[in-house]
Amino acid sequence: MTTVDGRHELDREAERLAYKPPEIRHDKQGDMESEERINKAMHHFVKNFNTQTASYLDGCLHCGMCADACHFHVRTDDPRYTPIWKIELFKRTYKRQVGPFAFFYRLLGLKRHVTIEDLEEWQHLLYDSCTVCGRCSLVCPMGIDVAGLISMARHGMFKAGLIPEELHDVAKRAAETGSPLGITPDKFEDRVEWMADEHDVEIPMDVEQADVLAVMSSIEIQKYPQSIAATAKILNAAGESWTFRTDGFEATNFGMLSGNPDWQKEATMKLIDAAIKIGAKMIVLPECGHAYMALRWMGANMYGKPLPFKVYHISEYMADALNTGKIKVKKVEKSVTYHDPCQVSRRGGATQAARDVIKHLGVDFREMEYGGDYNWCCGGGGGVVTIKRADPLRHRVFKLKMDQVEKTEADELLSSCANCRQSFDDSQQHFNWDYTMGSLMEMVAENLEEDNS
Amino acid sequence: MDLLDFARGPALQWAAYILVAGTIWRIVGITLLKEKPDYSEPRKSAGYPAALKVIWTRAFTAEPFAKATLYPKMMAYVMHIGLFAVIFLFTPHIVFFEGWTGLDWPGLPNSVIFFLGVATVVSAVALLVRRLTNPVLKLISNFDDYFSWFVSTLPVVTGLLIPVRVGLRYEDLLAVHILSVALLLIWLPFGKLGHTFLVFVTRGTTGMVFERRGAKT
Amino acid sequence: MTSLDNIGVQVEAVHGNVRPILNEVLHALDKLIDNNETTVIDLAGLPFAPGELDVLEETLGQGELSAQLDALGSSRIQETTYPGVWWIEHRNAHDEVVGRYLEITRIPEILSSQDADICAGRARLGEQFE
Amino acid sequence: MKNKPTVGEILQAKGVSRRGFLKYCATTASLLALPPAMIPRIAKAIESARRPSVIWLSFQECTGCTESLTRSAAPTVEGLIFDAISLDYHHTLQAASGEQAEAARHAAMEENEGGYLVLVDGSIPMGNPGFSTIAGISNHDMLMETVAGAAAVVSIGTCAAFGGIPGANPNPTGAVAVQDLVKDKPIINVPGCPPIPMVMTAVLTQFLTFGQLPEVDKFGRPLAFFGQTIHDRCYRRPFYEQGKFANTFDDEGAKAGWCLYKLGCKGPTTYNACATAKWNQGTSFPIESGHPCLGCSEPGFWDKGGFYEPLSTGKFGSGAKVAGAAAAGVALGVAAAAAGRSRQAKFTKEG
Repeated sequence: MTTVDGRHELDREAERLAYKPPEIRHDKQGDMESEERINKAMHHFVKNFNTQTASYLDGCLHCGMCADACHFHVRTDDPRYTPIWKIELFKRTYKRQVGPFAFFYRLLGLKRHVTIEDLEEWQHLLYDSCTVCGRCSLVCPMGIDVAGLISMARHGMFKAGLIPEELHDVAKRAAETGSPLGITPDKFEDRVEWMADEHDVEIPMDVEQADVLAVMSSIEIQKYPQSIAATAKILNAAGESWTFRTDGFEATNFGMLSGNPDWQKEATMKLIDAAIKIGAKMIVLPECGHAYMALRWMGANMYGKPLPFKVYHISEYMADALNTGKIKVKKVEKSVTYHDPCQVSRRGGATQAARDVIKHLGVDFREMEYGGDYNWCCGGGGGVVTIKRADPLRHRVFKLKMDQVEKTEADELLSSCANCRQSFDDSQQHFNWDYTMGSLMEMVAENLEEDNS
Repeated sequence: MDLLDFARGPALQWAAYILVAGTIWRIVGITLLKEKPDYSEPRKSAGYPAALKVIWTRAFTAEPFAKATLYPKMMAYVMHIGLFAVIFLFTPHIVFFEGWTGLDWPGLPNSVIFFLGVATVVSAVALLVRRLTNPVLKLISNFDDYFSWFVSTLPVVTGLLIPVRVGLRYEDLLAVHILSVALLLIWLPFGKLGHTFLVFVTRGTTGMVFERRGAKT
Repeated sequence: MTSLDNIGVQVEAVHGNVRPILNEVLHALDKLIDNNETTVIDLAGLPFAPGELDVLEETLGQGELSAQLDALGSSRIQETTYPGVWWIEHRNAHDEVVGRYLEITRIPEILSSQDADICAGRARLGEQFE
Repeated sequence: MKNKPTVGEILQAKGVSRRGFLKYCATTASLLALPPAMIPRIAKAIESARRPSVIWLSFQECTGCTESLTRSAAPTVEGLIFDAISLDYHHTLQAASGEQAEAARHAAMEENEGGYLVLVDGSIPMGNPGFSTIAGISNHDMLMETVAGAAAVVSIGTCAAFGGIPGANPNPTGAVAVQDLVKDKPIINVPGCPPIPMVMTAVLTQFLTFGQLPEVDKFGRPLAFFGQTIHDRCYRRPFYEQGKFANTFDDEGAKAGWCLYKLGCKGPTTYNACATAKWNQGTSFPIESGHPCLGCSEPGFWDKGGFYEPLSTGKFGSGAKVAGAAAAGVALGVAAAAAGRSRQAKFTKEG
């Protein structure tokens, strides 16, 4: 007699000895000739070369250690998933076109031209198999920020019309409608009203002057609308003068993820303009990882000068409000583990904020093994979660995360990123897994001390 | 002019000129590319102290990666420490540097140097074998990797052969050794051996960028 | 000499040759015992440090038998404290050492009267009876 | 040659006993660096060897080599060898001079046609024959005339062997070595400034006893004496291995007799027998006296940098040239960056 506990899907057919990458479509956008695509890719690779990227691209030792940090490689042993290999075309273009010895590389033909076949193959490597989580950047003995280079390499791919179709769809929709999920300002207003009613909370909308501009992620608005109420409860409890704006509510930035700097700038400028318009002193970003990277660290560079307001991730805001006593929370009798969104923690520098919040909640906090800055990524960042064909790979990679979470034996799994939450939910479903990803912000909102408000 | 005179004279001279010119060429060629200003509000003050910090800390593997990278890291340590000792703590080399810079420092006994030299070659061979067999390294390696291995291991091997003699005369072996060093110096600025100076640039850059974010470096 | 002594030279002794030579002597004695084979070690070809020869000589010591030969300058043939090990030192007419050997044998060849000399001596003695 | 007595006969005539002869053979074996087991063969060979005729030519030299040799040629055992050779011409040593002396040379050459040895010390000036003449004959003419009928030539000293000091940069007399001029005779080089007397006599003894010239290295030097470096046979070698060095001539290291490498010792690249043969009747050799080896028995030793410059000192170019290289690097770097930027600008425009 055997019993199958049903927690994980039983699959007797799966290949065990070797990982076979899924069949790859080579998606193409537009109707450019191959030659033109190559030129576009090259030109937009080249635009990114500056002192910093040049030193990175010149400094690689080919030691291969980044492979040991990358979840895609660790789970598949496919050497192509070595992070530095993913930017091989970008690197090759640098050496051939702009590097200090470019003249000789061209003269002697030492680095061959990038071909259309190369670019097609690298579509899979630069998008499907990289979440830009930046774990590889921490292992590199030369200190090369490989993840940063991936983001730049995507610029060339986008302009050449060679990115995964689903991601392109989402990014295009975001550019056209202002939201990757097609959430128009009207729809946003509807949802906010609905949440205000449902949760009996006052939610200011389109206030002319406010100190705080709160923004949301479309994923939250669509899939986790309770986040809207939670955000409102917390900001109300803190007594902030704040508002949502219909002319600047979308925090996600699929221009950045897909590799189109123009769209990236548009999305960012909407938020900046809205904040400036209402004279905000601060934008509070929602539970979204890449939004933090896009506005907190890249926003001012899109704007071209320092921002006239501060940018906080909601976890940073909550940590600050709790630390200064602006809000108070009740003790929560649970054991909790926390999944760090890569762009907020590892790459954003706000690792401590979530831990401060968790401390105030008084839970039994169980840090994952190598949690915090060395956390395994959810597998869905960097736009990967939108790419349907990458699902098998993403699920495979998620196994690392599951092991990490299960080891803590915590009651609750929390994070502070709707994108992570989305890919956790998807993988949970796929594996029939026990853990449901919860929101740190929602836990705070649910446990606010009433008398304080 | 015999081989030794050629090696010690013109060969070494030209190697030195090429080393100096090539190194500066590469550094200037990189630093004069456009700079990307960062307008984001720093979380922490960073700047050069952060650069120095990471130049130091990246010499060590972070604990989460320690197990996976243990073998190549250990071999690389042996090779680098071995190279350092063999180059800078062998008395004839110290005399060489003294003749050039006027600085003098104590050396190690030859038996220790010989042992370290052998350890260096062993680790270099181990790393080469790894490069030839590990699927990741096989994929990402190019001519530069193999040639750089060759030119950096060769001087150690030729140096070790001097006391062993192997049928050749001392001055011929010495000449071959110096010529191999000249080859190393000539190649150093152009290939990946440029990490001898680029390591300060790359680690330093990352230190400054990520420290100002307050992120993990 | 006194002014030279004032320099204060205190040479650090190196006696790297002594042990290998003694080892060679040991093996030579085995050969003498087992096969009656004679060995001659020429000390001229060895790079002795200052004073090293004295150490060797002192280590071997002076045994029971000592002979002096006068032919083209004097020669000292000295059995060491190790029987069968002979210290042989040839000097020229100016009393300068021209050769030093360790001979591991029962009796050094040069101590034996030589046939040619015996014949010459016999002839000389015979002359007295003519 | 037939009319010359054998060495055995000469010794017998001098009343040397068989024991004395054995002693002589033993020291000869030592001298030739041959194993003692060879003594009986040597004895046999020496007994029947005949006095060869030797002609000694001195060109651009300082007479140091002759000095060295005559020091050793005092009535010692090696001295006997000189009794055993017939030194028929040596313009410094012989009583005769001028035409008389030249007549003796010609007589020896005729009498021993094809069998005599020519010993040469000093280099030969090729710049102008008048730079050095003997009895009105230029060195070159005398050398070529004399070696024509010789069995072999022995170049005594670094000047004859490699050009030596006269041949050093800028070589005003156009001095060359014997081997640069004589191509059709066996040549043995016995370099050194001066050469070890024992080595000179050993070469002659070898020729005398075995009628053949010794095995030589690539510079024509007898391997028995020039087969190993001074460094290899130096009693101070252990200090080198231990890293114990004299840094100045009067520091503790110097007084303790440590390695002289850092004071410019050329021992590691110098092939000679000083460390074992020693000088002044076996008293010591330069390193033993606290002075680094100059490398005098090596070709071009005078032009190999300072005597007190350590061997491993590189000959880097001047600071100015290095600065020039740095400036070139800057220029190339600027050009490379400009080229890179212009390509970026061009590509950006093309979008």
